[in-house]
Amino acid sequence: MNDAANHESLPGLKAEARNLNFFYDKFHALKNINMPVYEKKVTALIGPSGCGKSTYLRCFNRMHDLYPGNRYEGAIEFHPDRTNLLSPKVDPIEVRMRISMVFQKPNPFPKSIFENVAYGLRVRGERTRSVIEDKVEMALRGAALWDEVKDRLKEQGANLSGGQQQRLCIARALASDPELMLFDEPTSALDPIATASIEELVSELKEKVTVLIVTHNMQQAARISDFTAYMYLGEMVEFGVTDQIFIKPQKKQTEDYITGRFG
Amino acid sequence: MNDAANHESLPGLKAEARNLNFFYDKFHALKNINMPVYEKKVTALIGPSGCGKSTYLRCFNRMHDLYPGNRYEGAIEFHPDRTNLLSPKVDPIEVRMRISMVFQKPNPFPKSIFENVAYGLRVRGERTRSVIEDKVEMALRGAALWDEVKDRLKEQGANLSGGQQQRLCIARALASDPELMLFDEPTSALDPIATASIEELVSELKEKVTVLIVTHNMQQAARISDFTAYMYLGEMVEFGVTDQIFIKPQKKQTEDYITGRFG
Amino acid sequence: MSSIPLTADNLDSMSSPSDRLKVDHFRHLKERVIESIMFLAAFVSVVTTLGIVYILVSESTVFFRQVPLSDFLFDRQWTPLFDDAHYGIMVLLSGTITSSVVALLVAIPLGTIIAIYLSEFAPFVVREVAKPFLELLGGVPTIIYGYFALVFLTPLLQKIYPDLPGFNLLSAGIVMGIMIIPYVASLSEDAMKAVPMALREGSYAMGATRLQTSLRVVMPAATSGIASAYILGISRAVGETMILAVAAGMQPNLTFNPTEPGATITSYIVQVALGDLPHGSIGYQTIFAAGLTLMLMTLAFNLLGYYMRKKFREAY
Amino acid sequence: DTLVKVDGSSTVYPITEAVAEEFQKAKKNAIKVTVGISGTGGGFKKFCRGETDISNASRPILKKEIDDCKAAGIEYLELPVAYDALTVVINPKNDWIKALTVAELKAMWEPGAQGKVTSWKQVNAAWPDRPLKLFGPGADSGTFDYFTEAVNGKSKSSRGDFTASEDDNVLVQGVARDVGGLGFFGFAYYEENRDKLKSVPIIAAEGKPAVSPSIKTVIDGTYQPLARPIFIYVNAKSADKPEVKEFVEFYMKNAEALTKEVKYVPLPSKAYTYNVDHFNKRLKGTKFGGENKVGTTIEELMKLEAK
Amino acid sequence: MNQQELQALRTLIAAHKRKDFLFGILGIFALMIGVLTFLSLFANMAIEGLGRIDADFLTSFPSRRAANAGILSAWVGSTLVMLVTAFAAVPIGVASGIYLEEYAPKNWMTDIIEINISNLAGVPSIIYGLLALGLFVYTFGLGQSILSAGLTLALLILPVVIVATREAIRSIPQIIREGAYACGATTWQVVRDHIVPYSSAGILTGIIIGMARAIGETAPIITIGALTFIAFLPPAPFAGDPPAGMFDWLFAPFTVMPIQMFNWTSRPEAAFATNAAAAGFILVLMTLAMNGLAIWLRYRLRKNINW
Ligand SMILES: Nc1ncnc2c1ncn2[C@@H]1O[C@H](COP(=O)(O)OP(=O)(O)OP(=O)(O)O)[C@@H](O)[C@H]1O
Ligand SMILES: Nc1ncnc2c1ncn2[C@@H]1O[C@H](COP(=O)(O)OP(=O)(O)OP(=O)(O)O)[C@@H](O)[C@H]1O
Ligand SMILES: [Mg+2]
Ligand SMILES: [Mg+2]
Ligand SMILES: O=P([O-])([O-])[O-]
Repeated sequence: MNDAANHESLPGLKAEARNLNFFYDKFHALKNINMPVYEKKVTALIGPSGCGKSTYLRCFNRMHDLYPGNRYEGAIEFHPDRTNLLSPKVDPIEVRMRISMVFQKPNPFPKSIFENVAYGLRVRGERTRSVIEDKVEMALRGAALWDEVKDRLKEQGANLSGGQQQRLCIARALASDPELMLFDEPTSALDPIATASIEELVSELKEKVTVLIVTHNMQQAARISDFTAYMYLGEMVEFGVTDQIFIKPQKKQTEDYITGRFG
Repeated sequence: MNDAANHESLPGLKAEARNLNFFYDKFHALKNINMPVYEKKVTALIGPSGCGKSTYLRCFNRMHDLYPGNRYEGAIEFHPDRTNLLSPKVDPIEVRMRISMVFQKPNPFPKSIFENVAYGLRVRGERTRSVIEDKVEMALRGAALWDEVKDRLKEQGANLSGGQQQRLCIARALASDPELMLFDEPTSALDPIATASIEELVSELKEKVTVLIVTHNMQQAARISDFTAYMYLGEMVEFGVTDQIFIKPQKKQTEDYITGRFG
Repeated sequence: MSSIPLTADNLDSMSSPSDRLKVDHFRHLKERVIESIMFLAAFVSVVTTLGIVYILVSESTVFFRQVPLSDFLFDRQWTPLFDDAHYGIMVLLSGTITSSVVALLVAIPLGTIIAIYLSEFAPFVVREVAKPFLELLGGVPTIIYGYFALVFLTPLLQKIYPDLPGFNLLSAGIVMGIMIIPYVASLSEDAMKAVPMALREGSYAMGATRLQTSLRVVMPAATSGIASAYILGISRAVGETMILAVAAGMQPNLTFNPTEPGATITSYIVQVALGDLPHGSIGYQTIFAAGLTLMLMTLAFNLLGYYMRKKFREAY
Repeated sequence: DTLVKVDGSSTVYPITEAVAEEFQKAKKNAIKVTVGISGTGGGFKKFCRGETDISNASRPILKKEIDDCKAAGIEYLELPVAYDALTVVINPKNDWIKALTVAELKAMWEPGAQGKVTSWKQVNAAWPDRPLKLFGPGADSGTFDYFTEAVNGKSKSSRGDFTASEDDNVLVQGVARDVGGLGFFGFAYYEENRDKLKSVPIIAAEGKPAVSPSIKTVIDGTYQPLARPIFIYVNAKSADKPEVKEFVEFYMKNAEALTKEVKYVPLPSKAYTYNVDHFNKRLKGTKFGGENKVGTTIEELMKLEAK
Repeated sequence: MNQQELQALRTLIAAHKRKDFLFGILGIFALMIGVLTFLSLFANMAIEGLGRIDADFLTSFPSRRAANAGILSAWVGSTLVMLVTAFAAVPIGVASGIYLEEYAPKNWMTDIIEINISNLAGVPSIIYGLLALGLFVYTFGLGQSILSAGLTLALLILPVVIVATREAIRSIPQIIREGAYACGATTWQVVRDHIVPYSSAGILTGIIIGMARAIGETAPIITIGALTFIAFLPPAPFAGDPPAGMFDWLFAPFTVMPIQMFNWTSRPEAAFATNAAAAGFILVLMTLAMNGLAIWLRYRLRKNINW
């Protein structure tokens, strides 16, 4: 776990999970997780289906607050001030304004394409038409969707193809200039070209933003992430610099997974 | 387009699209598509997001019939009797009983895991408990989900993780012994291990069933398909034997896509 | 990695949030104000119930000071306004239950079938036209339904069953059922309509017919809405007054046979409340005791329904 | 605003409505009159709270209501305004009944008959063995009280197994459809439904003649014992208001004509002049002592009021 | 699939489709029972009453002469009462529904409120009248006014509006809420921007059904003191001296359509039955007009939102 820590010239921390436990009612879904998230870096979460990646990601923006019975224990410290994001004293709205998220299943609002992307701005009280239009265009370009939809911005978001919907949701998250972005398999519904542009986007984002990304695609993790965490059955098995994890994982388990049949 | 046709020792045809056009109301989504689907082979559909892959796939089981305003033109001939699947005289229910589908977004029914998989059997009037149980187990094993859910068959399908839901839907489609199976990005939400088992499943299926699969993953297409079709902006750009398409595509466009940054 | 060991005290210091993440008090206040307003709105129905219970209970205590509870519960006659007064509420309960059951036997099957038909079978135009039409059924004054039952339906039923008396619970119940159809049909249809298309696609893709899809996928997915529609329908049946007052004969009759005339709690209440009796007299007080009984009865049903839903959810 | 508020009995309503209509016309709408229907009991409840100026009543004010009014310090003037002839009706196809004695009516309606007397034959052996179907107003109506008192000797003393309705048209329907049906209600309903029903002449007592209900027989006092007076009660404090005074005077001046028009039986003209006098003298209280009196003829009523 | 299997499959499908077809017929049949009942009631009122409907009928006050009687005070009264009802029931009902679904912690308190609401739906309307009499008329001192009546009916239909709202909200997929919250929206923003817009079709159904019920109610309004004879109109809404005078109409005496009908159906003269039919016809048209906007809006919304 601490290879990363011993690594020289470590960047600053953006957030850090400390003894994080999470329960769906009685089901103990995350077990004592400790993990740093470095600032302006991309951290990838990998692990088999059902291991708790989405659950972990959703702790960062307090999504679990929406459901009764869910329970956090421990802390996610948010730097620089090391506020515990999970503390009841912290406003989840504030957290979500600064940490935005792209979900595993695309979930466009039943509104026009334009309004879908503009929503984050409207929530922040932005009213100026021109500002909104500019940001929407920028976000759609960032999500590699602009060319496909620029003539149909008034159409319903649900009329888009699966991949387009996913990119729409990425644009929506982008539009509001977050500090930390959470991606839950953002490219799973995308073709290589769109995937490539999203990956490119993530690399560009890194200059301003910290990124935490769940992916099933090992190559993707290897390509775009600076750090990688491998989870299994709700536990953080290994965390480290991506190259190290892929070349010389410390744990046998990680190695098995990475070198699986998929190479 | 006809390279494949000139190819020697071609297998029998299962279906063939002939001058197929499709319209979402006024939007011309599929343009004059001609393509054979060979029996007991896997045909992969590739192409950038929004190019019409899902739309095309959904023509095969008349899913578009469910919405007013959608319009087919041309034919999909189903062999051996060469009935036009799209003809108003053909019963869409019969079509769907013989051609099953796994959707891009997992859509489990609000039923137990068991009942989700048994649904196709019940629809076919199967009542014998033991037959249903056997088939459900077989289908869940086929979809590489059995071990994970065998103790919670009575739980709601929606309580599963994203990837588990996708495999549940695959099991559901499997359970009803179709002749042709349509997969719309079946592994997009899956981790490598689950993906591998689904790929293995597809290879096994080939012995009995014809498979048409949409995928964004070039390696996957290369690995599992016998034939590959490349679509772009609603048109069928190139169709051919997979090896040929990947090694020596005829069209520049196809080559660009395949050898994109990804390959 | 800054590995300061996590201890109880730094956990504590940490949980004081930075300025930037602290709860925004103005926004928080605004949210609280809105929430409070909404809460007050929800509280209106609680207050209404409390008001009703207060009125019913306070007047009923006067009643029960004079009429022993055992008479009220076990007497088999209901003649509080007669010289020889009997206060057996069973009589009115039997009428209420019988007429409601008849009404529900009409409204629930028909309403559900209509809902499925409109939501899953009917062409767009039929659906959008028929729904408002049905809803108009709920807007016809109930007195008109009463006469409809009396001068149209009863003679019709008498052709089939000549022994049917001119006033009976059956035709009142049937007409009541028709009146309730929109409650069941319209709300259930909304619930079914709201089921995501992806679920229907999943079912149709398996080769299911419309009926199979409706019964096996759409209805289960819309259970909550359909159950609510049923509960509203049942409540409406139990609380309906005028149809019964006109067509059922207002004859306190301990029977569960719908072909007999009968009186219900509601028709009794309206009869007395709008009648000649001096207010405050024991006869007048009976309506509160009867009303309280009805309320307790619906409460019992609702509790049962609530319990069953809980149970059902767990069994899933 | 000059407003006269009237509420109460549905039986009296048609008369008061007619008066109010004409009054407003005569006053060119300078004075507004509202008339409500909340039953005699409901009317008195409001009246005794001081909410209405005038209360329509199809029976005299009862003990309980007298007490309520007293407790609230409300004094009132009792003015009879018309007669209502309770009419016993049968199906036109009923050919075995030419007249009924009060005793026969009692045999049908007395509490002891409940569940036992179910055929005409049981009342009188000469009649056919047909089911006897009884229809009557709801047990909380003044009409019911009066009928039971007149026939069974005690208010509210009756069998319970008859079809009751607040709405007399429903009773008309019932009797009109059932050959073995018998019912009773106000004269006006019979008048309007002569084609569907037959009225039964009543023999008040052994040896008396059979008398059919009509305006004439009520006025001359021979239709007995089913004719009953109906009233308005005026709040004594309101009586001092000019608009109420004007309304009451107008009421009494026009009551005779308007009562006839709405098919009730008017009192003799002198009764109305007497009422005006009574009103102007502010003779408070009731003459009935808090109970219903049966068989009060117009003659007797006027004597009573003169006391 | 060989020919034999195919044949078996076709037989099976044919059997299934037969069921489908039969259900379609059954659906049409069931629908027809509802629609035809409505149409026959409506046609019946039209046949009986249409001849009676003219400008005079709509612009005359009630009268003892059926031919002169009109529904002016009744339809104006109904309109104003419905205005109050809508202004009270819609916001309170929708806000309650939203509170229970989006704000309330899912605990026993919410369960009690939930049971309480379905319990309220079963309370006979006249009990609401008794409650309102005590609460609005006396305790709050609102008098026997349009305001009291409107609020009473609002309470009466609240359960329907609340239940419809809750169900509509429940059918919004959770991922939509997650999407909105993840953008940093507050609960109120989620409600305003998503919950209300996406559930409005269902909410409108509740409003349509509830308002239709309210406009046809009689008993509770009689209890709180609606009148039957009222030959003048309340002050025009919002026309008086602002600010106080603008709301005079709320406190005016009034009558409503069903009461007028109720009174007419219980009159002895047949001509009043014609009036009642004509009034019934107008009442249905009023219901349609009142709900027309809601029906149209719902039609638009239902077309646009599909999950
Ligand atoms: N709402 C819930 N209630 C109870 N258990 C849940 C719930 N959601 C998820 N789980 C369980 O929690 C575990 C972790 O789920 P999670 O969605 O985090 O997996 P994941 O790693 O994101 O998988 P995938 O790659 O398939 O999306 C799984 O076993 C899942 O079944
Ligand atoms: N219901 C609809 N109405 C109108 N246009 C639609 C509808 N569904 C899809 N489209 C459009 O049709 C085109 C093809 O969509 P389709 O879903 O077939 O794409 P796809 O190739 O499957 O893409 P992806 O890989 O992103 O799923 C897209 O431009 C899309 O926006
Ligand atoms: Mg996940
Ligand atoms: Mg697609
Ligand atoms: O309304 P009544 O008091 O005359 O029955």
